[in-house]
Amino acid sequence: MTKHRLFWPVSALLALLLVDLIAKPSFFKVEVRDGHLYGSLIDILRLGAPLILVGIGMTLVVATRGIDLSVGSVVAISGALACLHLSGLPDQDAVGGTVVAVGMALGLCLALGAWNGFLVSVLGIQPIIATLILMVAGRGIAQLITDGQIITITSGPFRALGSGYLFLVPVSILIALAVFGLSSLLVRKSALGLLLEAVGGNPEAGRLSGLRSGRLTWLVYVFGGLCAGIAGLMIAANTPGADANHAGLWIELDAILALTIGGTKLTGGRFSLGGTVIGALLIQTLTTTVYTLGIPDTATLLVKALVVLLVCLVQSPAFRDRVRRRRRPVPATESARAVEVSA
Amino acid sequence: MTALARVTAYRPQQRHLPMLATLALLVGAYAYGASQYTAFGSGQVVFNLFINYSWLLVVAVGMTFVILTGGIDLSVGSVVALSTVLSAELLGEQGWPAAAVVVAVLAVGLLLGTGMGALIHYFEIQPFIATLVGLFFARGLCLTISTEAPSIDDGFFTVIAQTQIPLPGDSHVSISVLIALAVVAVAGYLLHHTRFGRTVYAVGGSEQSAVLMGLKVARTKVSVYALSGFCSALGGLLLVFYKLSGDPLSAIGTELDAIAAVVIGGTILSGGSGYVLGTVLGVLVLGMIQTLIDFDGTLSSWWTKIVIGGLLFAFIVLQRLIARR
Amino acid sequence: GGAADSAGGGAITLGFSQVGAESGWRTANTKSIQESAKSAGIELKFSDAQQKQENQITAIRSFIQQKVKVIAFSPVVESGWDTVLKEAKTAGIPVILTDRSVDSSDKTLYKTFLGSDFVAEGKKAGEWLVKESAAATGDVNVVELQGSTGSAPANDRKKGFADAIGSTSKIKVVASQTGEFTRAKGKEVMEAFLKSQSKIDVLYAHNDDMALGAIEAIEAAGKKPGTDIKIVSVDAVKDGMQALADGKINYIVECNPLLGPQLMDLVKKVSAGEEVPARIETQETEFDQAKAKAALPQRQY
Amino acid sequence: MTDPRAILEMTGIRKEFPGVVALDGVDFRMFPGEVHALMGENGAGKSTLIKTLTGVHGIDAGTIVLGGEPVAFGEPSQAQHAGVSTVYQEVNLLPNLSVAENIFIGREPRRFGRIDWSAMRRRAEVLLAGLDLHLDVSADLGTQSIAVRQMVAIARALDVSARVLVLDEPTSSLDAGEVERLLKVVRTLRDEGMAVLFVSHFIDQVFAVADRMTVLRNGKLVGEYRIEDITPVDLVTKMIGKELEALEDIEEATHRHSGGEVFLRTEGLSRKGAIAPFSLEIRSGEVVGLAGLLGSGRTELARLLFGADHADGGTLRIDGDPVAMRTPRSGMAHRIAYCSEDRKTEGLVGELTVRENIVLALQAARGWTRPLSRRRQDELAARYIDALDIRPAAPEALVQDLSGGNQQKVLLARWLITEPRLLILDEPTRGIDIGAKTEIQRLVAKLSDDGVAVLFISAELEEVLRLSHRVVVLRDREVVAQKDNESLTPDEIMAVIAEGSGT
Ligand SMILES: Nc1ncnc2c1ncn2[C@@H]1O[C@H](COP(=O)(O)OP(=O)(O)OP(=O)(O)O)[C@@H](O)[C@H]1O
Ligand SMILES: Nc1ncnc2c1ncn2[C@@H]1O[C@H](COP(=O)(O)OP(=O)(O)OP(=O)(O)O)[C@@H](O)[C@H]1O
Ligand SMILES: [Mg+2]
Ligand SMILES: [Mg+2]
Repeated sequence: MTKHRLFWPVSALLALLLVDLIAKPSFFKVEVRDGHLYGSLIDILRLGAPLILVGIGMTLVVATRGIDLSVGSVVAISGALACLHLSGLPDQDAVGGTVVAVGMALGLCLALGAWNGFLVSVLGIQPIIATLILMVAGRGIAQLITDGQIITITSGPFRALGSGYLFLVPVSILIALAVFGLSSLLVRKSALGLLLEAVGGNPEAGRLSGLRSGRLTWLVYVFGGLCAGIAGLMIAANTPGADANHAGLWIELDAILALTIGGTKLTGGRFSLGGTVIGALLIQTLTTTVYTLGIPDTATLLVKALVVLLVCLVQSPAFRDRVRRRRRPVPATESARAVEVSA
Repeated sequence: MTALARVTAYRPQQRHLPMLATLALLVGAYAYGASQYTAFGSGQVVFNLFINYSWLLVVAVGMTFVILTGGIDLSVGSVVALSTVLSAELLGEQGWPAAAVVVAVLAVGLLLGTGMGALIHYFEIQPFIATLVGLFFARGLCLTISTEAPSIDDGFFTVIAQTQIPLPGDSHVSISVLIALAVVAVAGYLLHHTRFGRTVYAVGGSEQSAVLMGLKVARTKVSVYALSGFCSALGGLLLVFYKLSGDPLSAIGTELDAIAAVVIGGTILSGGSGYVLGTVLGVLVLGMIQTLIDFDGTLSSWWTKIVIGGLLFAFIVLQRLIARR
Repeated sequence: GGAADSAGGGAITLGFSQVGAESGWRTANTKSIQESAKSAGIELKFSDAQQKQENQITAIRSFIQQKVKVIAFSPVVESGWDTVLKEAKTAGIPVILTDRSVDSSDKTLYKTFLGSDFVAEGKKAGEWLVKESAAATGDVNVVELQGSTGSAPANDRKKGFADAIGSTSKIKVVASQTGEFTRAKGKEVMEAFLKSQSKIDVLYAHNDDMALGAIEAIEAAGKKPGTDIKIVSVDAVKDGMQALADGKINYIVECNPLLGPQLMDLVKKVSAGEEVPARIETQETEFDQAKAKAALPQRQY
Repeated sequence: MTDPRAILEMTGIRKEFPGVVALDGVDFRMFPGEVHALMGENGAGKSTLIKTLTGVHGIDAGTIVLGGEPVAFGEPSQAQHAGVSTVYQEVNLLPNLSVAENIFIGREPRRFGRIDWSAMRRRAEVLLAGLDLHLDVSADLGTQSIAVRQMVAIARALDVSARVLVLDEPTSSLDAGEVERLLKVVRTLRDEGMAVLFVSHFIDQVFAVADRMTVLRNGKLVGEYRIEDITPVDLVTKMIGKELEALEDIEEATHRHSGGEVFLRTEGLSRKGAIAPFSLEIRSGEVVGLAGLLGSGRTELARLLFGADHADGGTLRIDGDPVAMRTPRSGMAHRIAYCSEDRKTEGLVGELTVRENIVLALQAARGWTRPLSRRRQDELAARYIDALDIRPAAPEALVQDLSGGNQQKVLLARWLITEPRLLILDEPTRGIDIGAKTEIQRLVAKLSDDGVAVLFISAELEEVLRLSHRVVVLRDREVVAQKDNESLTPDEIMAVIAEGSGT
């Protein structure tokens, strides 16, 4: 069982939850309040949803040896545009208006993703720099849209995206799971997954096998933009309002962390969407744990460093090997001899 | 052959093209600034670029080594901040002598870098993640040491901070600039004239091959992170000389600036190819963008960001276009 | 405007370096400065430092290069300004600080400091709470949403508040976490508090945005903000005032971003060589529900 | 069986990879002043044995004694220090550094601690000249062909004054002349008292140079023989565990080509710096062989036909219509397949499975929206694993874990399943054992009978002649002759190649 790719990420998540269980048994209390589920675990799912989304998009980008630093800014832009449109409506609660707002925002995000894809696949700029451009400028664009203020909205249908519940369950996690399910189906039932892994695993071999790597690359950035856009809507809907200054700040780092914990390598190739979901949930669990256990905010980063380190260490085969070898003494031939010979 | 003939006969090597393109763009940007804004044309504007970015330059040099091996170091900003906080704490609260503080700060940077390098090499943790842990850890240390940003009034530090080295034409540079340029020179020497430097390129070219060729890959990989940690700590000291304060929230996002500078300078992120001189140019590009915006003085906060992005885009695309032919 | 064009004629050039655009408060501050510069006929060189002190220093250096008449800036942090301020002084350019002070021991490096007192703001919030809970019998459990860890307003507002409630033993801060000055984090942290703390009576938020986020969390938990949990915060932005008027927040200590007119006055005076006081406090007040209702229609930001 | 004269003794070596026992109780020894050939089929465990010796892999059981001292190297650099110099099977060098550096890195000549670049270049030139290779040693290695890289790797290994020299398939892309030079060098080193471990699938090379040989089969030791005590036929029988059928039938089948329609024709096609304008015709069902020395431009020519590089002059017609061959996709659209000589960097995706690598080109041609069903993938993989005898016969094994020869077969399978009209094979038999080689040659003959055009490139001239209907000779990146293969002999071709090069 330890051979399964998700064994270690899942164990890490469970271990963290175990810590919570011991330190604060009420962490696991889930009740129904006001017609919806209520409890820390539900919070983790609901708040983790945007990270899951951004992580899924990022995973595909990373699979092609890319990286997308601009997702945070795209998150901000998406929320800003949707809220701007909603705030100008006479009746914010109208479903039609909300749909238009959402559609506009996602449309723009697709375009932004296409821009990134253009820079990477057509102009051939290194992804980290190509997306850095939008990371910097995009934040400005979001602020331009909101005029630097927080646009508060009241739209009921829109708020549901972030803090609504459907059949007791948070809408946001349902959306995230839907996107996860659809994209998993898409990459594994079509040949997309294989082709992406080939593009990222060995680009030249991919090219000589007739892959349209340019197009595929473009596609993943567009998809990344879309995921970030949905996440942006959720984040805006949660508060509810568009905070162009802070929405999605540093989410790219968390997303990359999530996919790494999930077992995807930043050097491209093999990827695991399921792993990313687990990774994102792990990160959100950690955050919620810090708040719940009352860890002082000056120590938060230290705790985060420690947990991430531990998670990565247990996942590292090299580390496990070393630990195992230490416990089991090495056979008679030790490498000290080798040095003697060379002398 | 006359000098002119030699110049006109010069055909730049393919691999030097991105750097030359960047240099041309920098000159172009400077000429543009001089034509648009009063006082931009003075030499001091150029020297200010070095004065203001000497610390970033040192950090970016360390980053160049790491990126050349195909790695990445996200911890640099936090280590810079940690150095400033440590300096302030040790000089102020603890009352250590300046020399001891300098040594201690550099040692801490070296140690942190070595630790991350060891994680990366021996436990095969991806550089991005190992150094992200370093980022959290160093910033966390900053905040546990102090949430305030105390000033530094140590005599030695103040002298270094405020000494101006006069240059012809009523200009001046700071001591930090000299330190930074010395670091660049040493780095260039290391990379091109020592076994260590060549092994850095080798590891970036193909780590597996380097191992099979019997190169000292472990030592090199750990060393580049140690070196980057050291450079970050030194960059932190230069920042202390620059500001005379220890701020736990300083240098946030520096890692991206440093990476951007290295990559704009023509170094390939996957490793194995690039030059420190390119990194110098990359830092100057970032500085030039900021200077242009400062002199303009009409941009709102958001337009500032958009224009920075736009200029970055223009630089990179022009660089590619020039280098392609 | 009627600027005293004493030295050299023409409009006064003011170089202003802003921290960034990290909040609605800051944006209002920027706008106020830009607009009042225009109406005062002062030529404004504006530079946004994107929350980086290094950028501010660079900007100030470029102002010196461009030989502006007056330099003003809102320091990102309080320390680390001596070198560049000395350069300004050498160049004969007067400096005005806004919003935050600098901790330089050499007070001649700047002419004056115009801004609020964050410690006092925290203190006012604390004093209100002490008064409010005078009648309470049992413990008063307070949760605190701090600003960004390590930032001056967060440090000072925490300190002022702690000082004010220090002598009242029944007021207890049972949990304190950073909400990073944002609504989203304010909500997230409050959600966690609501689950981990058995009893919360009062929320103290370092700014309105976090309080607004927390209100969402409190409502989602089926409680009534302002009633089940009393809320006190700082800033008095429009949305916060609205919530106060609606009874969801109980008390707001104002932190006024509209420094523009005062600043332009100072700029004129300083460039005319007039003496100005070393410390000028912004005109600020506190709001309860009634005052908020009254003030709301005129609220600009 | 300890022999005091042995420089190296490996006893009872066992190496297990997850799911595979690569080595099972293998004994191996070497004497100074001897060339020792390590023989076995693809996947027999030769490379693994070498890697356990040099510390790339740890061993699960067994002992290694080098020069009388038990050793266990933790990494290759230690082995190098202890006097074991190795050329690994996959040429492992640094494409981003110059040729000279690749030879000397880690041992650069230095003056006052500083690398002496000019001395390094001089020494590199001398060293390569010793192998009759004359090229700009300051050029990036990445711009050089596989064969040159192989020579560079050998030069690097030779320059170390080692006690044991290990050569894992050093000749797999070298032509006859290069091989001869290499063997000469090996003999000289042997006479100087060095122990040389030599792996090759070319039986004649082995008999030409080896003094002793060890045969492995399926990770187990078959035996150790002195060269006098064994015949080539015996050897092959011991390697594969049964008798090999003869190759005669292939020779019979070919050479008589009735001539189908012209499938592809070029007129003055060229690419600056790669190949001079050439005109060429390939008919359906025809096998065209490319002959030439290392670096003569065979690969470059082939790449133009497929669209791997695009031509900057001349025209290319398919079925008589001019087509612009810009990208590999254009080649594939006209049902051309190109099996690259460099399986590691241009061919396989190491972290994908055998099945995924096999279906990659076919899937790419269909586009991602029309996936091959999993059943069909399994079927295709199973068919070709069987047809080419890929071992282990596990479609879900990662390609990077396969032995070199088996990787080559996977690459071949990828292109065979696309059912091309023109199949370009650039060194398809690199590192493939004789059994499989026969199989591939038979396959080419069969494809040709079915009307598929084949462009066949191989460093082994005999192989080219055996298969081709027509031979195109290249020299210095120029097509110098095209000859129908009635009964051409290697000597005739060599004469054409040599013509003019002497003047
Ligand atoms: N890293 C690895 N992981 C798993 N299996 C491996 C690994 N390396 C080698 N093997 C397996 O070990 C066996 C021996 O491989 P090896 O490379 O030694 O063969 P070889 O004799 O060199 O063959 P060839 O002639 O094709 O090069 C093969 O079955 C191969 O699949
Ligand atoms: N002897 C040599 N001297 C100089 N350069 C050489 C030599 N041999 C090969 N090269 C280089 O290698 C490349 C040869 O191209 P190409 O790959 O087409 O050769 P080839 O005919 O396919 O032979 P092979 O693949 O066996 O090397 C050229 O880029 C050339 O610079
Ligand atoms: Mg092998
Ligand atoms: Mg070739």
